[in-house]
Amino acid sequence: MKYKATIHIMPRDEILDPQGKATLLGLHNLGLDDIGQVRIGKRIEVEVEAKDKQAAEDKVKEACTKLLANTIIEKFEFELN
Amino acid sequence: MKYKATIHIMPRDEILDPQGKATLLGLHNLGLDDIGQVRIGKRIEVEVEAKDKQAAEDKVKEACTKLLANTIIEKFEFELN
Amino acid sequence: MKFGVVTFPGSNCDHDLIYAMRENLGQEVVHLWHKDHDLQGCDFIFLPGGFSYGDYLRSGAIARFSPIMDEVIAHANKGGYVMGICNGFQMLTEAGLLDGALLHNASTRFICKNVHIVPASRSALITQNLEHKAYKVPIAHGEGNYFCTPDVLKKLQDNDQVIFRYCDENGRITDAANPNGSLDNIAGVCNVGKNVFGLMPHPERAADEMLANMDGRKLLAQLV
Amino acid sequence: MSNQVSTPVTAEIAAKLGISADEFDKIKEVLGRTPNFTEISIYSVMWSEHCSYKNSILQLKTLPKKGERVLAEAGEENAGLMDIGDGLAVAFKIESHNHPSAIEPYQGAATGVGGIHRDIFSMGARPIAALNSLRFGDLSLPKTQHLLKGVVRGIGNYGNAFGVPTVGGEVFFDPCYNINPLVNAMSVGIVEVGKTASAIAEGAGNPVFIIGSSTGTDGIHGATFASEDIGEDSESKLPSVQVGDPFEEKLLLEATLECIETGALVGVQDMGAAGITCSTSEMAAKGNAGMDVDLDKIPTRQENMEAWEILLSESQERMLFVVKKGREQEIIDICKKWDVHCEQIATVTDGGMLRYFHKGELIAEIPAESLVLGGGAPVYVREQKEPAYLKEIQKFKLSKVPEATGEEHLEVIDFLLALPSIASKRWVTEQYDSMVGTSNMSTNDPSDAAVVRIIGREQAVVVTADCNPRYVHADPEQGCALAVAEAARNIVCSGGTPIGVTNCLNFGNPYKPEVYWQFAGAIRGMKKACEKFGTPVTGGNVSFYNQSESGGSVFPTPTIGMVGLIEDAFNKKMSMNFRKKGHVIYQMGRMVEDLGCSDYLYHYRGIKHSPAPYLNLEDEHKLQKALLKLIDQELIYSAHDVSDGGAAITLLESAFPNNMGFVIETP
Repeated sequence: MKYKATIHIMPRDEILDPQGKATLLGLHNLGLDDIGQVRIGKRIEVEVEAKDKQAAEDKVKEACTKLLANTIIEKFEFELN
Repeated sequence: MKYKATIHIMPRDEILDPQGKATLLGLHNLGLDDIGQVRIGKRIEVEVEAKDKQAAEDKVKEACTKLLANTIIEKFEFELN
Repeated sequence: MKFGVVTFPGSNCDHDLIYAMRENLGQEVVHLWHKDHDLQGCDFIFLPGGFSYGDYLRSGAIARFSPIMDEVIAHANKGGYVMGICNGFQMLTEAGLLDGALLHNASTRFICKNVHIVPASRSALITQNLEHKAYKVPIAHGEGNYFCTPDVLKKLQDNDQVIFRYCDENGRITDAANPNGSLDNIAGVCNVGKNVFGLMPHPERAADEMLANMDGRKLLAQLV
Repeated sequence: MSNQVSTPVTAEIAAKLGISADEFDKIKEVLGRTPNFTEISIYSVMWSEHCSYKNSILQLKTLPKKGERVLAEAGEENAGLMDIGDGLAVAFKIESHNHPSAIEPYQGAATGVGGIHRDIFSMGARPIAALNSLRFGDLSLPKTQHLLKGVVRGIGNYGNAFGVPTVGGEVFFDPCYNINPLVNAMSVGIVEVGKTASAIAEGAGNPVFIIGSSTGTDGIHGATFASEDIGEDSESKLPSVQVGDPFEEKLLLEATLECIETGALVGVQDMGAAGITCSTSEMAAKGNAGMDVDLDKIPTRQENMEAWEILLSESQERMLFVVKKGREQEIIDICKKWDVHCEQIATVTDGGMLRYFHKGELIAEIPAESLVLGGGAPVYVREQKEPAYLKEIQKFKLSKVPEATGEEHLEVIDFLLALPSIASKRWVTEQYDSMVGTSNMSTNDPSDAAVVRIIGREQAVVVTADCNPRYVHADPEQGCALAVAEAARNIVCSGGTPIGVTNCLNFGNPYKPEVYWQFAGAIRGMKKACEKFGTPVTGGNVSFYNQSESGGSVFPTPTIGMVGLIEDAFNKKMSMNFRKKGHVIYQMGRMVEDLGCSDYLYHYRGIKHSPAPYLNLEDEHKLQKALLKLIDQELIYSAHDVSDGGAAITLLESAFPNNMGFVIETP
């Protein structure tokens, strides 16, 4: 069975997000002052071959913890369909 | 009114995605061979100050088209709540 | 020709370029600040290498909206000369002054080393009088993988807009000589009007006798 | 005192924060009362090994630090400072970020680079070169590969974005570093004599500003964290890893140098370990002044942070400026130009008392002098004991080593060339921008040490970082002298004259007598070698508690950062590569039958215990002076120092750059 997983990886809340900070500065340079609190992370789309949904979930979880997310400074969640 | 927007930016389908390709290689090196078609993009969370939902949507759209996404090589969509 | 080099927050090759143009090539060079709206009467504007705004979001994406860029775009649209080196090239693609985009290197790693490039365009100021051979010029970037859609590539080739391609030391254009996966080994392009140039390698880093490589000076000398 | 912080602190709480019973008593004596939680937290970071050097300062004081070029002696300022003539001075220092890198390699290494550069530009010097000395475990292990990739990418991304070329250093692999890599970062900067800034607070009424990033909870107890063993549970110390922003640091550099140029600053210090606490107390103590600090004025990244979190936070890219009263606006305007945040958070007072206020309450009141190295911080003498492995070393007999037969020679050379510590490091170094600043003269003309020209001058500084930890493990005194000798030799082979040393002393747990025996021995070796080569030690860093998997410690690793000088760089720079067919190859220096601690014995023959290699400091100094004469009279084309892997590897390294070969006949 082929599943499509969408993985969302964001910096942990208390961790500094330099990219978000610089982008906020960029938005304000553009005059878009009503936008604040910019946080930037990754969105990863993958296809997973697995016998059932549970097996697919386990595989995506393993991929995230082993490579896709740096669990020390990032948190991740994913949807499977 | 304060809204929270979640923006999803992905490389356009026909665009080369070097990071996706290298990450796929990384997963296979870890023995995770059932995962394929890796595409990597950005997830951006922002707060928007606007008088109503429509105004908030316009502001987020403007931020995306002007700065957050390079519409030549990327496509974007967002949710507002 | 009066040259201007723009400093953006995060630029770190601005002084190198000013030194090369002023000390090595004896030109009049003015230091421009990204927050100003005044090009101080310069004929030729350089957008230098570096990590403007930390290269966050996309290289050059945020710098593209610095106040001075309105003047730089107007200058270019009037036919004035503009050249972006490395980060500057990325800014010009973000600003739509040059076609295509610079994606992450195929290796996904930053690369700093000497490479060889061979001139292509016969009608661009920077290449038209250059001898057709390999020039050793260093690169230093993480997002130098030039990309454009097939129709744009055809347009660039038909209009003689590709200025340099990566090659081996004998000038042969090979896959092995392509350091970052760039389409058609493209290292630099110019616009249709042949007045806006973008180049990933750093000629200013090979322009001084002290550094035992002068190939970069030959390239910059074409602009004088 | 507000109630929230006045809950009495017990000896148990103090102990949990790393404060011993005696130290706790001494604090009560100094304050004349029991400290509250905020105050004990301040003492815990300021009296940690990392900040107080309590177990190493007595040894460090024996090192030579005088010299006619020395403008800032070890311990006086943020970095060493030496005069290089014609009104210019060179500032340089090396520091370690081992423990954070073991947990999060990318950010740990990146923030190490950021911190060492801040030490340089807080002196008013513009960094012109960076080096890093890295030590990892067995490269075949996935964990080592993970650490190597993260550390190199972190150093590259930070250094490249900050815009200072990474020009040299070393990468060394040995199983003793499997769980505790060593990441030592060095920075070298240039400043006009008289235009330097000092890390001092003085002049009651002068305003004190915090410049740069806002403060968050990252890196809390980074200082005490570095004073603990790394074990499997280290992962749980999550919030102790700081995140770096090279873009903010580049703005901070430009703003800081511009502010120093105005002359409106009394003192400058960067915020490293123990953040606001360390900078406020050290600057105040140096000026025999006090400070009233209002924590509410400090820009924070998170809401309602505790007072002690604000005080101990090690958020990166922050500086403390003491500004001359009345000239604040000049500083505020410069910071605005560079989009750098700038807030007044304190005022200098007389009397040497630090007073911290939070939500309008006085929450900590401590004499500055009592906190700092050279003031009230404790100083200890530790027990020393010869380690048992020395007997193994004494058993070594050269005659018992099997002779390599004729056919085996090529096999041995191929084997040595493939060793990760010897093989090409291009995979690492090409991720660093080594050319920004157009001053690295070794890019197209490789030399043993990096030759970095000073723009607008004929001079060049010559920089290197060296240490072979196996030699130091076999014989700390001889091994450390060898490290200094090799650094000097690398500089001389590049045409430079050695002028000064900074050191990064990576050792195990100082409370283990065997470790302290190694530490004291290394200091003795460094002392005699630095005296012989006339290179005073201008400062550096001590990193204890570097553990190995077995619970023991990593090899003793006193990394030597050395700076040299070439007056006429264009003509007198020397490179290491063969140039033309027909040139004759000479070996300088006495040939001694000695395989001690060689890669051949250790890796090929698997002999793990052998004595440190031969060294005669007098001969070594004569050889280096003779070589400099040959270079000065332009009698030779290239010079390359024989080190890891021996003469065979040295010859190959000289041949590779220009695709040359060579013919030698052994006697």
